[in-house]
Amino acid sequence: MDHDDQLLADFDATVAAEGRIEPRDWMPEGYRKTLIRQIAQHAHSEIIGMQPEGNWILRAPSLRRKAILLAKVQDEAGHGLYLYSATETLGVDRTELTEKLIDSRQKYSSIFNYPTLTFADIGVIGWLVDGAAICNQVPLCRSSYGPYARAMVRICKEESFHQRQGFELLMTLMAGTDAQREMVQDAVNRWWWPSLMMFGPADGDSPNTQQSMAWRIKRHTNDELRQRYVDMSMPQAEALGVTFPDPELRWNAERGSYDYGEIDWDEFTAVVKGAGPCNAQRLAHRRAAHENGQWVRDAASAYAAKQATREEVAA
Amino acid sequence: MDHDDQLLADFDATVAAEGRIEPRDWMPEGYRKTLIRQIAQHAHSEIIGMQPEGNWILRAPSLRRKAILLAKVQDEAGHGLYLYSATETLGVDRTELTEKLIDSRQKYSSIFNYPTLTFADIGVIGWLVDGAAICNQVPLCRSSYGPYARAMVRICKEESFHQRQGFELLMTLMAGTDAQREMVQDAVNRWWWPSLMMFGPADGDSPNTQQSMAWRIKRHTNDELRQRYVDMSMPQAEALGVTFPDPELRWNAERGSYDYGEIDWDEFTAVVKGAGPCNAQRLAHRRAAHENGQWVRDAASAYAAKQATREEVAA
Amino acid sequence: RDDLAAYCLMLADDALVASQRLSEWSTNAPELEEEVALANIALDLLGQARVLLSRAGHLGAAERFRTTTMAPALSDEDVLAYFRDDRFFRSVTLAEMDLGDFARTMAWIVVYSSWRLALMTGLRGLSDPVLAAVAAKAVPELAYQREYAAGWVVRLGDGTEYSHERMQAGFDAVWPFTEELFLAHPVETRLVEAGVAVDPTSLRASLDADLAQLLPVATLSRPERPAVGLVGGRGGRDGVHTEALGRMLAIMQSLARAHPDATW
Amino acid sequence: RDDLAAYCLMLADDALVASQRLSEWSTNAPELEEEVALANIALDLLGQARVLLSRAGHLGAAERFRTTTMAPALSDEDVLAYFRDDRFFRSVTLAEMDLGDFARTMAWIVVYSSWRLALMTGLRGLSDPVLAAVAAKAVPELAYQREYAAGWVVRLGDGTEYSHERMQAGFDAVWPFTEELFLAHPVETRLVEAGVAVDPTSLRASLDADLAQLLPVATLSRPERPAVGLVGGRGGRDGVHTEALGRMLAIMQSLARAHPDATW
Repeated sequence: MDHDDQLLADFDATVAAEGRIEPRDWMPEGYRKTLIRQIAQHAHSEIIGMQPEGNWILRAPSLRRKAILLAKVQDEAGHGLYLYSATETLGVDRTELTEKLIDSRQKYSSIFNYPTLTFADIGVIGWLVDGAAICNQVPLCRSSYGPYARAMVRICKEESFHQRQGFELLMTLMAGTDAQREMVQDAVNRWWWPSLMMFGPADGDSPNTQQSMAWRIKRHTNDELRQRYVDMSMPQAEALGVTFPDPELRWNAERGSYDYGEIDWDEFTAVVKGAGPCNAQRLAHRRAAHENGQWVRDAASAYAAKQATREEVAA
Repeated sequence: MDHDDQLLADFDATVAAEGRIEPRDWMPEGYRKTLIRQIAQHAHSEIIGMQPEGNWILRAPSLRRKAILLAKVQDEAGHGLYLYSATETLGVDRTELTEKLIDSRQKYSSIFNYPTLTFADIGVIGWLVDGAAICNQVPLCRSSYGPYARAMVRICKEESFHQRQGFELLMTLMAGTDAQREMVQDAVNRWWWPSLMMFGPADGDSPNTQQSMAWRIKRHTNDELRQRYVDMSMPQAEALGVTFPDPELRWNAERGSYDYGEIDWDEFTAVVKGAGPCNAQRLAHRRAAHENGQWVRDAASAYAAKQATREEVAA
Repeated sequence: RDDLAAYCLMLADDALVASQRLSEWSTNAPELEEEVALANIALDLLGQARVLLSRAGHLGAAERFRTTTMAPALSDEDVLAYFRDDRFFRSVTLAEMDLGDFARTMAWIVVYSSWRLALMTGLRGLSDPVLAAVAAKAVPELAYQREYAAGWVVRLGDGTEYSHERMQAGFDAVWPFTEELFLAHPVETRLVEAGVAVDPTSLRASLDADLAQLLPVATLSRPERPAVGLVGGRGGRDGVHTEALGRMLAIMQSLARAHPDATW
Repeated sequence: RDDLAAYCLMLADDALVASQRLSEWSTNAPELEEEVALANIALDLLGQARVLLSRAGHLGAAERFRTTTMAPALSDEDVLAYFRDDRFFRSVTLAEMDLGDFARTMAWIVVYSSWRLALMTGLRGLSDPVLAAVAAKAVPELAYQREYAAGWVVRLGDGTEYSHERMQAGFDAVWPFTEELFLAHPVETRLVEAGVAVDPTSLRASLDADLAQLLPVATLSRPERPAVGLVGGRGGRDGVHTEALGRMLAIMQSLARAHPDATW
């Protein structure tokens, strides 16, 4: 057994024993790449995900809701920061990843390519979109990669808080005027199917799942998580008094789970490939912010360089 | 009598006989300069004057009012065009004048340095500001300089139309809700004094008036025009049902005219010197539009040059 | 009758929303001539919108938006323009897109006016006399708009290197919104059968032809960008818009809604 | 009581309007750290505004803006934030100015927070317990804001040549709005005599001192621009604002006003 094989064996043993891989540890190149891709995509999703919610900050209909929304969008920027930091422990920096994002070389969650059309969308994003994200992310708190797992613990805690806030907003609207109730049902109708798509392709079409599960980067298949999400959401919908736009959705006593209809995989594929309702808009917005900020970042670097020189001279 | 004296004598005779000076005619340098300054200032006023009204195009409260306002602001751009053309007959072009405007080397009417705070301001601008402009401008239709006089004929016709539209808007608002009536009185309160300032300093403080009158560039003194404006406006205010914010305003049977209170000349001077409520804003807006359009004008020139070359080659 | 009202709203909203967007250029154009021209286009479209909204109102479309707190004298056109939320606007999403810079605006006008010109040309010959009259008036207006913008597309496309890039970027940005122009809404499909409406799927050839003629002269290439997707199969004609429309209407409707009991 | 309500509105509106402006940076900041910091500042100011609006409401300020079509459960803070026109906002015009670029925003935060910090520091020691409590909480928040923005003023002022120019232009643009900060409104004058309010004329020295320290370090010069003039002697504290506030409120109030009968 040569040195490399020994390293791999140690790595595999650590992972199999539910141990944590830390930045200083040896790891297989595939593991590193997969992690970078996954964490970067997650970070990008937090950042792009600020836009659909940010669309309503200036128009939030009460000061309390404005404060909640502003704080939520701020938290998402914070999540982006932790996650980009986690990728830095794997040897890639934020600038590089930001450029990959705005050049469409890396992806973000497709859900953010749908528009927020009313304020009820803010509640539904909290309830369904954050709810689906939590289903996806809770298992990642036990990810084999230490910095990612630790970031996820913090993020999941905040996401749960956001989800409760979203649900509370919807409860308030459902107890409000007819117009508010209609707004909620309309928002649910638009977001339900896209939220199911957040779990990714059906297991049969998800070739990387097995390797990711072996590496303990992923812990459940897409369909397992999707089912868990459906089962969790149904009683909540009943409590709210809304319905999901799926005539095939019904309790299956045999499976002890809800059956649900077929997802429109053509729509899913189109959105993933850049032809969703807001893909171009989201990327153009992010690109503009990045480019408009270039002179600020340049100035900060120039100032830091000057300061370093001054300190050298002074020393 | 040498040649120059002869030219001057001919010029003076033409002017004294109410004849027209045309671009091809000899004219004294002072006359040319005074005209350029006056016409440019008038042109700039049309262009800057689009901004306070433009502020309400996107929010006009009925489609009919939106169409009227859009057309009015468009007319003002048209007036700017005629007037800049008139200056071109005197040997200066629009680009040069635009640069003088945005560098604050030439002025525009101070009235446009006040903000439009409600939609009633649109009506009051039509009624009072256009009304004062018409008092100033009608005599200019007989200006000794032909191109200016002809531009003024057309402009005055359109201004009268705008004034009637403004008055009609105010009549509608006064026949409307309490809130609309309050809006009108509030707007009148804010615009009355600035509209009186549109006639410029009191005659004792207006040193150039005599020369301009001799040259038939100007035909009445500031105070004469101001008095005419007050006398004209009072019955209109009564018809509308609004009051002017001047306790000293009352009919003087002896003079057959209205007396009015002392204008706040400090405010006038401050606004003329750049310290009005909107001076910086108006110039910054105009400068931004001009600078943002530079690449478009450059492209048009480049294209024209290419086309000229192509035609030469083809010939 | 409901279908015809809905169709009038579609055609009206396309014009109203585009007119409001173009009005944003007021006091911001690169030259005074452009101030005048852009205001002209905005006014023409506003005129088209007003007649069509009134027609929709005659057909009953305004009633569901009237409330008891509203001035009874409020006209149908204003009820429909000012008291509908974006979810009830039936315009194509092209109409509401952020115009961005001057180049993008010119690309947008070319595409919009070329498409609407073909639509109005078709409508002119159909059986509804009001729509035919609106169309007859609109055709020369739209032809002018297309010519005006095409002139700038050529100057910018074949101007400086910088303007060429921006002109191409302008078409690239507009392109994803064109696909929706050629989708037939069920209302349209039914009215096409009744001989009252123009089939939107028939309009693509005319835009393609216009661009095939214009783009090479302007040294530009035909954009290749994916179409903006629908939301669960629904788009602007169903009241499912981009986020831009809600923001636009927030401004446009603010004053009218602050005084529902007033007329102006 | 009316004077105190008016004073609470002044202090509340200064914060509410500034908070709304800062929120425009959301998703547009040059770095994620700036996203977080600017949202933080907006949230702190929003928090100050809410307490002060509620206080004004307790003192009766909201009643004149309530109507019969409004949900009775609507809170005073929301009635005051969403159902007042700009003519009833009592904020200084500095608060509503267009923030423009990042440099101007940093200049604006420095000036605003330095001024408000001096004001709140004074208020902390005065006799009204609610205002003193608001002030006690606000002081460290404003001190943080000032430090944050001052850090960027130095980096941009002493960064690249380009950033230096923009930073100077930022202060130049903000400067005309500073004069109004030191004018005493009759309400303030009366409350100063009653020992409840801080005299605004006393706050100039503190801003001058802050800038005298900061600007040289940032290699910037003190702007020399004329103050923005009042309209017939009236400014923001009298409800006579710049055009920017009306446009800002059109957006901010749009949704709340579309549903006056709703609470959220």
